[in-house]
Amino acid sequence: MQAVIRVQQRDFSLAEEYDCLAGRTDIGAIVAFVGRVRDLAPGEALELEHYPGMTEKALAGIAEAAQQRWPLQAVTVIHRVGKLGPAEQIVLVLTASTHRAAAYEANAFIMDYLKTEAPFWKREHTAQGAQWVDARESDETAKLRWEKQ
Amino acid sequence: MQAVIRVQQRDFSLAEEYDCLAGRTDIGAIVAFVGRVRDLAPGEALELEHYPGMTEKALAGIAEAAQQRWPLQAVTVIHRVGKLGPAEQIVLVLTASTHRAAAYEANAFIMDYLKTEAPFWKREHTAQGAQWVDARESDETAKLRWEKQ
Amino acid sequence: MNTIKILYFARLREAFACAEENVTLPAEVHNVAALIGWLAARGGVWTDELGGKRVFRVAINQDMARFDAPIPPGAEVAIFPPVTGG
Amino acid sequence: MNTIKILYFARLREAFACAEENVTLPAEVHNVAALIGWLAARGGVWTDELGGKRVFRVAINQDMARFDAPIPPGAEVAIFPPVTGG
Repeated sequence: MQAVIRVQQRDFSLAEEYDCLAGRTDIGAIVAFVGRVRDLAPGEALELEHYPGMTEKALAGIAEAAQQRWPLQAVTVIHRVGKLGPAEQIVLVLTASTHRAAAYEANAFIMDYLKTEAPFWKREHTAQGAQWVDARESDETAKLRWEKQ
Repeated sequence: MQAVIRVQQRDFSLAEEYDCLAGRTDIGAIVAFVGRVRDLAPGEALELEHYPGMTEKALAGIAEAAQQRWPLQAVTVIHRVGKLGPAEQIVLVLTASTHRAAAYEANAFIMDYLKTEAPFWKREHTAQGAQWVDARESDETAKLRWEKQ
Repeated sequence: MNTIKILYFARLREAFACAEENVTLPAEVHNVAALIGWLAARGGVWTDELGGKRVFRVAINQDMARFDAPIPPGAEVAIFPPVTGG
Repeated sequence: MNTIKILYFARLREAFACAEENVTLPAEVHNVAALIGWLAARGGVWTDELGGKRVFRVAINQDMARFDAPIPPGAEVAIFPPVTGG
Protein backbone atom coordinates (compact mmCIF):
# COMPACT_ATOMS: atom_id res chain seq x y z
CA MET A 1 0.00 0.00 0.00
CA GLN A 2 1.34 3.36 -1.10
CA ALA A 3 0.85 6.42 1.08
CA VAL A 4 -0.21 9.70 -0.51
CA ILE A 5 2.28 12.43 0.46
CA ARG A 6 1.95 16.01 -0.73
CA VAL A 7 3.72 19.24 0.18
CA GLN A 8 2.05 22.21 -1.45
CA GLN A 9 1.32 25.92 -1.22
CA ARG A 10 -2.35 25.61 -2.21
CA ASP A 11 -5.13 24.64 0.17
CA PHE A 12 -6.39 21.05 0.43
CA SER A 13 -9.89 19.65 0.78
CA LEU A 14 -10.65 17.15 3.53
CA ALA A 15 -13.80 16.18 1.62
CA GLU A 16 -11.86 15.38 -1.58
CA GLU A 17 -9.29 13.25 0.20
CA TYR A 18 -11.97 11.45 2.20
CA ASP A 19 -13.98 10.78 -0.96
CA CYS A 20 -11.02 8.84 -2.39
CA LEU A 21 -11.94 6.12 0.12
CA ALA A 22 -15.62 5.92 -0.91
CA GLY A 23 -17.02 2.49 -1.66
CA ARG A 24 -14.16 0.55 -0.09
CA THR A 25 -15.73 -2.29 1.87
CA ASP A 26 -12.47 -3.26 3.59
CA ILE A 27 -12.33 -0.03 5.60
CA GLY A 28 -14.20 0.11 8.91
CA ALA A 29 -12.60 3.17 10.51
CA ILE A 30 -11.24 6.43 9.15
CA VAL A 31 -9.53 9.09 11.25
CA ALA A 32 -8.77 12.53 9.85
CA PHE A 33 -6.63 15.13 11.58
CA VAL A 34 -6.54 18.73 10.41
CA GLY A 35 -4.12 21.23 11.95
CA ARG A 36 -4.99 24.89 11.44
CA VAL A 37 -3.56 28.35 12.07
CA ARG A 38 -4.89 29.62 15.39
CA ASP A 39 -4.63 32.69 17.58
CA LEU A 40 -3.70 35.07 14.78
CA ALA A 41 -5.60 38.30 14.26
CA PRO A 42 -6.89 39.45 10.85
CA GLY A 43 -3.97 40.74 8.78
CA GLU A 44 -1.45 38.59 10.64
CA ALA A 45 0.04 35.54 8.95
CA LEU A 46 1.93 32.35 9.56
CA GLU A 47 4.73 31.52 7.14
CA LEU A 48 5.92 27.97 6.65
CA GLU A 49 9.42 27.37 5.34
CA HIS A 50 10.56 23.85 4.47
CA TYR A 51 13.48 21.84 3.10
CA PRO A 52 12.31 20.72 -0.36
CA GLY A 53 13.20 17.12 -1.02
CA MET A 54 13.83 16.19 2.59
CA THR A 55 10.27 17.17 3.53
CA GLU A 56 8.70 14.61 1.19
CA LYS A 57 11.30 12.01 2.17
CA ALA A 58 10.67 12.54 5.89
CA LEU A 59 6.88 12.38 5.53
CA ALA A 60 7.08 9.25 3.38
CA GLY A 61 9.36 7.65 5.97
CA ILE A 62 6.95 8.47 8.81
CA ALA A 63 3.97 7.11 6.83
CA GLU A 64 5.97 3.96 6.06
CA ALA A 65 6.80 3.48 9.75
CA ALA A 66 3.11 3.81 10.61
CA GLN A 67 2.18 1.23 7.98
CA GLN A 68 4.70 -1.22 9.38
CA ARG A 69 3.34 -0.75 12.88
CA TRP A 70 -0.43 -0.87 12.18
CA PRO A 71 -2.55 -2.59 9.52
CA LEU A 72 -3.63 0.41 7.43
CA GLN A 73 -5.70 0.44 4.26
CA ALA A 74 -4.85 4.05 3.42
CA VAL A 75 -2.58 6.87 4.59
CA THR A 76 -2.65 10.44 3.29
CA VAL A 77 -0.39 13.25 4.52
CA ILE A 78 -0.68 16.74 3.06
CA HIS A 79 1.31 19.68 4.44
CA ARG A 80 1.14 23.24 3.20
CA VAL A 81 4.02 25.72 2.91
CA GLY A 82 4.16 29.48 2.30
CA LYS A 83 2.05 32.19 3.92
CA LEU A 84 -1.20 31.23 5.67
CA GLY A 85 -3.80 33.48 7.29
CA PRO A 86 -5.86 32.97 10.48
CA ALA A 87 -7.92 29.73 10.57
CA GLU A 88 -6.27 28.40 7.38
CA GLN A 89 -5.53 24.70 7.11
CA ILE A 90 -1.89 23.64 7.56
CA VAL A 91 -1.80 19.85 7.63
CA LEU A 92 -4.06 16.87 6.92
CA VAL A 93 -3.43 13.30 8.06
CA LEU A 94 -5.91 10.63 7.01
CA THR A 95 -5.63 7.03 8.22
CA ALA A 96 -7.95 4.15 7.40
CA SER A 97 -8.06 0.69 8.91
CA THR A 98 -10.36 -2.22 9.70
CA HIS A 99 -10.70 -1.23 13.36
CA ARG A 100 -10.65 2.14 15.04
CA ALA A 101 -7.68 1.66 17.39
CA ALA A 102 -5.23 1.31 14.48
CA ALA A 103 -6.68 4.33 12.67
CA TYR A 104 -6.50 6.54 15.79
CA GLU A 105 -3.04 5.44 16.90
CA ALA A 106 -1.42 5.57 13.46
CA ASN A 107 -2.83 9.06 12.94
CA ALA A 108 -1.48 10.40 16.25
CA PHE A 109 1.85 8.63 15.61
CA ILE A 110 2.22 10.33 12.22
CA MET A 111 1.44 13.76 13.70
CA ASP A 112 3.86 13.26 16.61
CA TYR A 113 6.72 12.37 14.26
CA LEU A 114 5.79 15.03 11.73
CA LYS A 115 5.94 17.65 14.51
CA THR A 116 9.46 16.62 15.53
CA GLU A 117 11.16 15.20 12.43
CA ALA A 118 9.72 16.74 9.27
CA PRO A 119 11.72 19.84 8.24
CA PHE A 120 9.13 22.62 8.43
CA TRP A 121 9.62 25.89 10.29
CA LYS A 122 6.92 28.36 11.26
CA ARG A 123 7.35 32.12 11.38
CA GLU A 124 4.64 34.47 12.63
CA HIS A 125 4.13 37.82 10.97
CA THR A 126 2.35 40.16 13.37
CA ALA A 127 2.21 43.89 14.04
CA GLN A 128 5.34 43.39 16.18
CA GLY A 129 7.28 42.03 13.20
CA ALA A 130 8.30 38.54 12.10
CA GLN A 131 9.26 35.92 14.65
CA TRP A 132 10.30 32.28 14.37
CA VAL A 133 8.10 29.94 16.39
CA ASP A 134 9.96 27.98 19.07
CA ALA A 135 9.84 24.18 19.15
CA ARG A 136 7.70 22.83 21.99
CA GLU A 137 9.10 20.39 24.53
CA SER A 138 5.66 18.71 24.68
CA ASP A 139 6.00 17.67 21.02
CA GLU A 140 9.23 15.83 21.80
CA THR A 141 7.56 14.14 24.77
CA ALA A 142 4.61 13.10 22.61
CA LYS A 143 6.96 11.41 20.15
CA LEU A 144 8.87 9.55 22.85
CA ARG A 145 5.76 7.64 24.00
CA TRP A 146 5.88 5.64 20.75
CA GLU A 147 9.48 4.62 21.35
CA LYS A 148 8.86 3.21 24.81
CA GLN A 149 6.28 0.66 23.65
CA MET B 1 -20.34 24.90 24.58
CA GLN B 2 -23.18 22.81 23.20
CA ALA B 3 -22.42 19.52 21.49
CA VAL B 4 -24.23 18.65 18.25
CA ILE B 5 -25.91 15.24 18.65
CA ARG B 6 -27.94 13.63 15.86
CA VAL B 7 -29.46 10.17 15.40
CA GLN B 8 -30.82 9.75 11.91
CA GLN B 9 -31.62 7.33 9.10
CA ARG B 10 -30.19 9.51 6.33
CA ASP B 11 -26.53 9.74 5.46
CA PHE B 12 -24.30 12.49 6.82
CA SER B 13 -21.56 14.54 5.19
CA LEU B 14 -18.16 14.84 6.85
CA ALA B 15 -17.48 17.87 4.65
CA GLU B 16 -20.63 19.69 5.79
CA GLU B 17 -19.96 19.09 9.47
CA TYR B 18 -16.31 20.09 9.09
CA ASP B 19 -17.29 23.26 7.25
CA CYS B 20 -19.28 24.38 10.30
CA LEU B 21 -15.90 25.05 11.92
CA ALA B 22 -14.55 27.18 9.08
CA GLY B 23 -13.05 30.54 9.97
CA ARG B 24 -12.76 29.84 13.69
CA THR B 25 -9.38 31.18 14.77
CA ASP B 26 -9.56 29.58 18.23
CA ILE B 27 -9.32 26.02 16.82
CA GLY B 28 -5.88 24.56 16.15
CA ALA B 29 -6.71 20.86 15.83
CA ILE B 30 -9.69 18.95 14.48
CA VAL B 31 -10.07 15.18 14.62
CA ALA B 32 -12.81 13.40 12.70
CA PHE B 33 -13.67 9.74 13.10
CA VAL B 34 -15.94 7.94 10.62
CA GLY B 35 -17.06 4.38 11.24
CA ARG B 36 -18.31 2.49 8.18
CA VAL B 37 -19.95 -0.82 7.26
CA ARG B 38 -17.21 -3.28 6.31
CA ASP B 39 -16.87 -6.85 5.14
CA LEU B 40 -20.35 -7.08 3.66
CA ALA B 41 -20.89 -8.32 0.09
CA PRO B 42 -23.12 -6.50 -2.42
CA GLY B 43 -26.76 -7.19 -1.57
CA GLU B 44 -25.97 -7.78 2.10
CA ALA B 45 -26.94 -5.19 4.69
CA LEU B 46 -26.36 -4.06 8.23
CA GLU B 47 -29.40 -3.00 10.23
CA LEU B 48 -29.12 -0.68 13.19
CA GLU B 49 -31.81 -0.74 15.84
CA HIS B 50 -31.79 1.80 18.65
CA TYR B 51 -33.68 2.97 21.72
CA PRO B 52 -35.18 6.32 20.72
CA GLY B 53 -34.82 8.89 23.46
CA MET B 54 -32.15 7.05 25.38
CA THR B 55 -29.84 7.11 22.37
CA GLU B 56 -29.74 10.89 22.22
CA LYS B 57 -29.49 11.12 26.01
CA ALA B 58 -26.59 8.67 26.14
CA LEU B 59 -24.68 10.41 23.33
CA ALA B 60 -25.22 13.84 24.90
CA GLY B 61 -23.98 12.45 28.23
CA ILE B 62 -20.83 11.04 26.62
CA ALA B 63 -20.14 14.32 24.78
CA GLU B 64 -20.65 16.22 28.04
CA ALA B 65 -18.21 13.94 29.87
CA ALA B 66 -15.62 14.54 27.12
CA GLN B 67 -16.11 18.30 27.40
CA GLN B 68 -15.55 18.20 31.13
CA ARG B 69 -12.36 16.19 30.70
CA TRP B 70 -10.75 18.09 27.80
CA PRO B 71 -10.89 21.74 26.64
CA LEU B 72 -12.97 21.37 23.46
CA GLN B 73 -14.19 24.08 21.13
CA ALA B 74 -16.63 21.80 19.32
CA VAL B 75 -18.07 18.28 19.51
CA THR B 76 -20.32 16.66 16.92
CA VAL B 77 -21.71 13.12 17.15
CA ILE B 78 -23.93 11.73 14.39
CA HIS B 79 -25.09 8.10 14.38
CA ARG B 80 -27.25 6.49 11.74
CA VAL B 81 -29.99 3.88 12.25
CA GLY B 82 -31.91 1.61 9.87
CA LYS B 83 -30.54 -0.49 7.02
CA LEU B 84 -27.08 0.29 5.64
CA GLY B 85 -25.25 -1.30 2.71
CA PRO B 86 -21.54 -2.16 2.30
CA ALA B 87 -19.14 0.78 2.80
CA GLU B 88 -21.93 3.06 4.04
CA GLN B 89 -21.19 5.51 6.83
CA ILE B 90 -22.46 4.62 10.32
CA VAL B 91 -21.06 7.15 12.75
CA LEU B 92 -19.21 10.48 12.77
CA VAL B 93 -17.41 12.00 15.74
CA LEU B 94 -15.80 15.39 15.29
CA THR B 95 -13.73 17.04 18.05
CA ALA B 96 -11.98 20.41 17.92
CA SER B 97 -9.51 21.88 20.36
CA THR B 98 -6.58 24.24 20.66
CA HIS B 99 -4.03 21.43 20.71
CA ARG B 100 -4.04 18.04 19.05
CA ALA B 101 -3.79 15.81 22.13
CA ALA B 102 -7.18 16.94 23.45
CA ALA B 103 -8.84 16.53 20.04
CA TYR B 104 -7.43 12.99 19.58
CA GLU B 105 -8.13 11.78 23.10
CA ALA B 106 -11.63 13.23 23.37
CA ASN B 107 -12.54 11.67 20.02
CA ALA B 108 -11.33 8.19 21.02
CA PHE B 109 -13.01 8.57 24.43
CA ILE B 110 -16.35 9.37 22.81
CA MET B 111 -16.10 6.38 20.46
CA ASP B 112 -15.10 4.01 23.27
CA TYR B 113 -18.10 5.02 25.38
CA LEU B 114 -20.45 5.12 22.40
CA LYS B 115 -19.46 1.54 21.58
CA THR B 116 -20.27 0.29 25.08
CA GLU B 117 -22.99 2.59 26.47
CA ALA B 118 -25.11 4.03 23.65
CA PRO B 119 -28.14 1.79 22.94
CA PHE B 120 -27.59 0.72 19.33
CA TRP B 121 -27.69 -2.88 18.12
CA LYS B 122 -26.39 -4.20 14.82
CA ARG B 123 -27.93 -7.04 12.84
CA GLU B 124 -26.37 -8.43 9.68
CA HIS B 125 -28.57 -9.51 6.80
CA THR B 126 -26.66 -11.98 4.61
CA ALA B 127 -27.47 -14.92 2.37
CA GLN B 128 -27.44 -17.06 5.54
CA GLY B 129 -30.23 -14.99 7.08
CA ALA B 130 -30.32 -12.27 9.73
CA GLN B 131 -27.98 -12.40 12.70
CA TRP B 132 -27.42 -10.08 15.67
CA VAL B 133 -23.82 -8.93 15.99
CA ASP B 134 -22.16 -9.95 19.28
CA ALA B 135 -20.61 -7.33 21.55
CA ARG B 136 -16.82 -7.37 21.52
CA GLU B 137 -14.80 -7.78 24.68
CA SER B 138 -12.14 -5.45 23.21
CA ASP B 139 -14.65 -2.57 23.21
CA GLU B 140 -15.20 -3.00 26.95
CA THR B 141 -11.43 -3.05 27.48
CA ALA B 142 -11.00 0.10 25.40
CA LYS B 143 -13.50 1.92 27.60
CA LEU B 144 -11.87 0.82 30.83
CA ARG B 145 -8.58 2.55 30.01
CA TRP B 146 -10.30 5.92 30.55
CA GLU B 147 -11.49 4.91 34.02
CA LYS B 148 -8.04 3.94 35.26
CA GLN B 149 -6.52 7.37 34.66
CA MET C 1 -48.60 -0.54 43.60
CA ASN C 2 -45.90 0.34 41.08
CA THR C 3 -46.99 0.07 37.46
CA ILE C 4 -44.03 0.39 35.11
CA LYS C 5 -43.36 0.19 31.39
CA ILE C 6 -40.81 -2.38 30.22
CA LEU C 7 -39.14 -2.10 26.80
CA TYR C 8 -37.21 -4.91 25.09
CA PHE C 9 -34.72 -4.39 22.29
CA ALA C 10 -32.86 -6.36 19.64
CA ARG C 11 -32.44 -10.08 20.41
CA LEU C 12 -34.62 -9.84 23.53
CA ARG C 13 -37.46 -8.13 21.68
CA GLU C 14 -37.42 -10.98 19.19
CA ALA C 15 -37.05 -13.78 21.74
CA PHE C 16 -39.97 -12.47 23.83
CA ALA C 17 -41.97 -11.45 20.73
CA CYS C 18 -42.61 -8.29 22.70
CA ALA C 19 -41.32 -4.75 22.30
CA GLU C 20 -43.13 -3.19 25.23
CA GLU C 21 -45.42 -4.11 28.10
CA ASN C 22 -46.96 -2.45 31.15
CA VAL C 23 -46.70 -4.45 34.35
CA THR C 24 -47.74 -3.88 37.92
CA LEU C 25 -44.97 -5.00 40.24
CA PRO C 26 -45.57 -6.96 43.46
CA ALA C 27 -44.35 -5.03 46.49
CA GLU C 28 -41.25 -7.19 46.89
CA VAL C 29 -40.05 -6.38 43.36
CA HIS C 30 -38.33 -3.13 44.28
CA ASN C 31 -35.01 -3.20 42.42
CA VAL C 32 -33.53 -4.38 39.12
CA ALA C 33 -32.32 -7.73 40.45
CA ALA C 34 -35.79 -8.54 41.83
CA LEU C 35 -37.47 -7.46 38.60
CA ILE C 36 -35.21 -9.70 36.53
CA GLY C 37 -35.88 -12.65 38.85
CA TRP C 38 -39.60 -12.01 38.64
CA LEU C 39 -39.53 -11.91 34.81
CA ALA C 40 -37.26 -14.97 34.55
CA ALA C 41 -39.83 -16.89 36.66
CA ARG C 42 -42.21 -16.64 33.69
CA GLY C 43 -40.36 -19.69 32.33
CA GLY C 44 -39.49 -20.66 28.71
CA VAL C 45 -37.64 -17.95 26.76
CA TRP C 46 -37.86 -15.66 29.80
CA THR C 47 -35.82 -18.08 31.85
CA ASP C 48 -33.47 -18.72 28.91
CA GLU C 49 -32.70 -15.06 28.39
CA LEU C 50 -32.89 -13.62 31.90
CA GLY C 51 -32.14 -16.66 34.08
CA GLY C 52 -28.39 -16.11 34.18
CA LYS C 53 -27.08 -17.93 31.10
CA ARG C 54 -26.99 -14.92 28.82
CA VAL C 55 -25.66 -11.38 29.22
CA PHE C 56 -28.02 -8.40 29.15
CA ARG C 57 -28.19 -4.78 30.27
CA VAL C 58 -30.88 -2.76 32.04
CA ALA C 59 -31.72 0.94 31.79
CA ILE C 60 -34.07 2.87 34.08
CA ASN C 61 -35.63 6.03 32.68
CA GLN C 62 -33.08 5.93 29.85
CA ASP C 63 -29.97 5.69 32.01
CA MET C 64 -27.88 2.54 32.34
CA ALA C 65 -28.71 0.92 35.72
CA ARG C 66 -26.92 -1.50 38.02
CA PHE C 67 -28.64 -4.59 39.38
CA ASP C 68 -29.05 -3.05 42.83
CA ALA C 69 -30.74 0.10 41.48
CA PRO C 70 -34.25 0.75 42.88
CA ILE C 71 -37.17 0.99 40.47
CA PRO C 72 -38.93 4.35 40.85
CA PRO C 73 -42.73 4.58 40.59
CA GLY C 74 -43.94 4.57 36.97
CA ALA C 75 -40.43 3.96 35.67
CA GLU C 76 -39.53 3.21 32.07
CA VAL C 77 -37.34 0.12 32.32
CA ALA C 78 -35.51 -1.25 29.29
CA ILE C 79 -33.83 -4.64 29.00
CA PHE C 80 -31.48 -5.32 26.09
CA PRO C 81 -28.34 -7.17 24.98
CA PRO C 82 -24.92 -5.49 25.31
CA VAL C 83 -24.87 -2.66 22.78
CA THR C 84 -23.09 -2.97 19.42
CA GLY C 85 -23.32 0.44 17.75
CA GLY C 86 -20.61 2.64 16.31
CA MET D 1 39.41 16.19 -0.34
CA ASN D 2 35.71 16.16 0.47
CA THR D 3 33.67 18.98 -1.06
CA ILE D 4 30.17 19.12 0.35
CA LYS D 5 27.11 21.33 0.06
CA ILE D 6 25.76 22.88 3.26
CA LEU D 7 22.20 24.21 3.47
CA TYR D 8 20.88 26.48 6.23
CA PHE D 9 17.20 26.95 7.07
CA ALA D 10 14.91 29.26 9.01
CA ARG D 11 16.63 31.18 11.85
CA LEU D 12 20.10 29.89 10.85
CA ARG D 13 19.68 30.91 7.21
CA GLU D 14 18.85 34.43 8.40
CA ALA D 15 21.57 34.63 11.06
CA PHE D 16 24.27 33.50 8.59
CA ALA D 17 22.71 35.48 5.71
CA CYS D 18 23.39 32.32 3.74
CA ALA D 19 21.04 29.63 2.39
CA GLU D 20 23.65 27.41 0.81
CA GLU D 21 27.41 27.09 0.40
CA ASN D 22 29.92 24.64 -1.02
CA VAL D 23 32.88 23.92 1.22
CA THR D 24 35.94 21.69 0.96
CA LEU D 25 36.55 20.01 4.29
CA PRO D 26 39.98 19.57 5.85
CA ALA D 27 40.83 15.88 6.32
CA GLU D 28 40.18 15.98 10.08
CA VAL D 29 36.55 17.17 9.60
CA HIS D 30 35.09 13.71 9.06
CA ASN D 31 31.89 13.71 11.10
CA VAL D 32 29.04 16.02 12.10
CA ALA D 33 30.60 17.06 15.42
CA ALA D 34 33.86 18.02 13.71
CA LEU D 35 32.00 19.93 10.98
CA ILE D 36 30.03 21.92 13.55
CA GLY D 37 33.22 22.75 15.49
CA TRP D 38 34.91 23.83 12.26
CA LEU D 39 31.99 26.12 11.30
CA ALA D 40 31.66 27.55 14.84
CA ALA D 41 35.37 28.51 14.66
CA ARG D 42 34.42 31.06 12.01
CA GLY D 43 33.46 33.33 14.94
CA GLY D 44 30.67 35.91 15.28
CA VAL D 45 27.20 34.60 14.47
CA TRP D 46 28.71 31.20 13.63
CA THR D 47 29.97 30.84 17.17
CA ASP D 48 26.72 32.23 18.58
CA GLU D 49 24.55 29.74 16.74
CA LEU D 50 26.74 26.63 16.57
CA GLY D 51 29.05 27.10 19.56
CA GLY D 52 26.80 25.25 22.00
CA LYS D 53 24.48 27.94 23.36
CA ARG D 54 21.61 27.25 20.96
CA VAL D 55 19.88 24.08 19.85
CA PHE D 56 20.04 22.94 16.22
CA ARG D 57 19.63 19.82 14.11
CA VAL D 58 21.70 18.32 11.29
CA ALA D 59 20.62 16.23 8.31
CA ILE D 60 22.91 14.36 5.93
CA ASN D 61 21.59 13.62 2.47
CA GLN D 62 18.08 14.52 3.70
CA ASP D 63 18.04 12.18 6.70
CA MET D 64 18.28 13.37 10.29
CA ALA D 65 21.85 12.69 11.51
CA ARG D 66 23.47 12.25 14.92
CA PHE D 67 26.58 14.19 15.92
CA ASP D 68 28.80 11.12 15.51
CA ALA D 69 27.57 10.42 11.96
CA PRO D 70 30.35 10.40 9.31
CA ILE D 71 30.08 12.83 6.39
CA PRO D 72 30.12 10.92 3.09
CA PRO D 73 31.97 12.35 0.06
CA GLY D 74 29.94 15.03 -1.74
CA ALA D 75 27.24 14.97 0.94
CA GLU D 76 24.35 17.39 1.18
CA VAL D 77 24.44 18.55 4.79
CA ALA D 78 21.67 20.70 6.25
CA ILE D 79 21.79 22.61 9.54
CA PHE D 80 18.57 24.01 10.97
CA PRO D 81 16.65 24.83 14.18
CA PRO D 82 14.37 22.19 15.75
CA VAL D 83 11.40 21.79 13.39
CA THR D 84 8.03 23.43 14.08
CA GLY D 85 5.65 22.20 11.38
CA GLY D 86 2.23 20.58 11.67
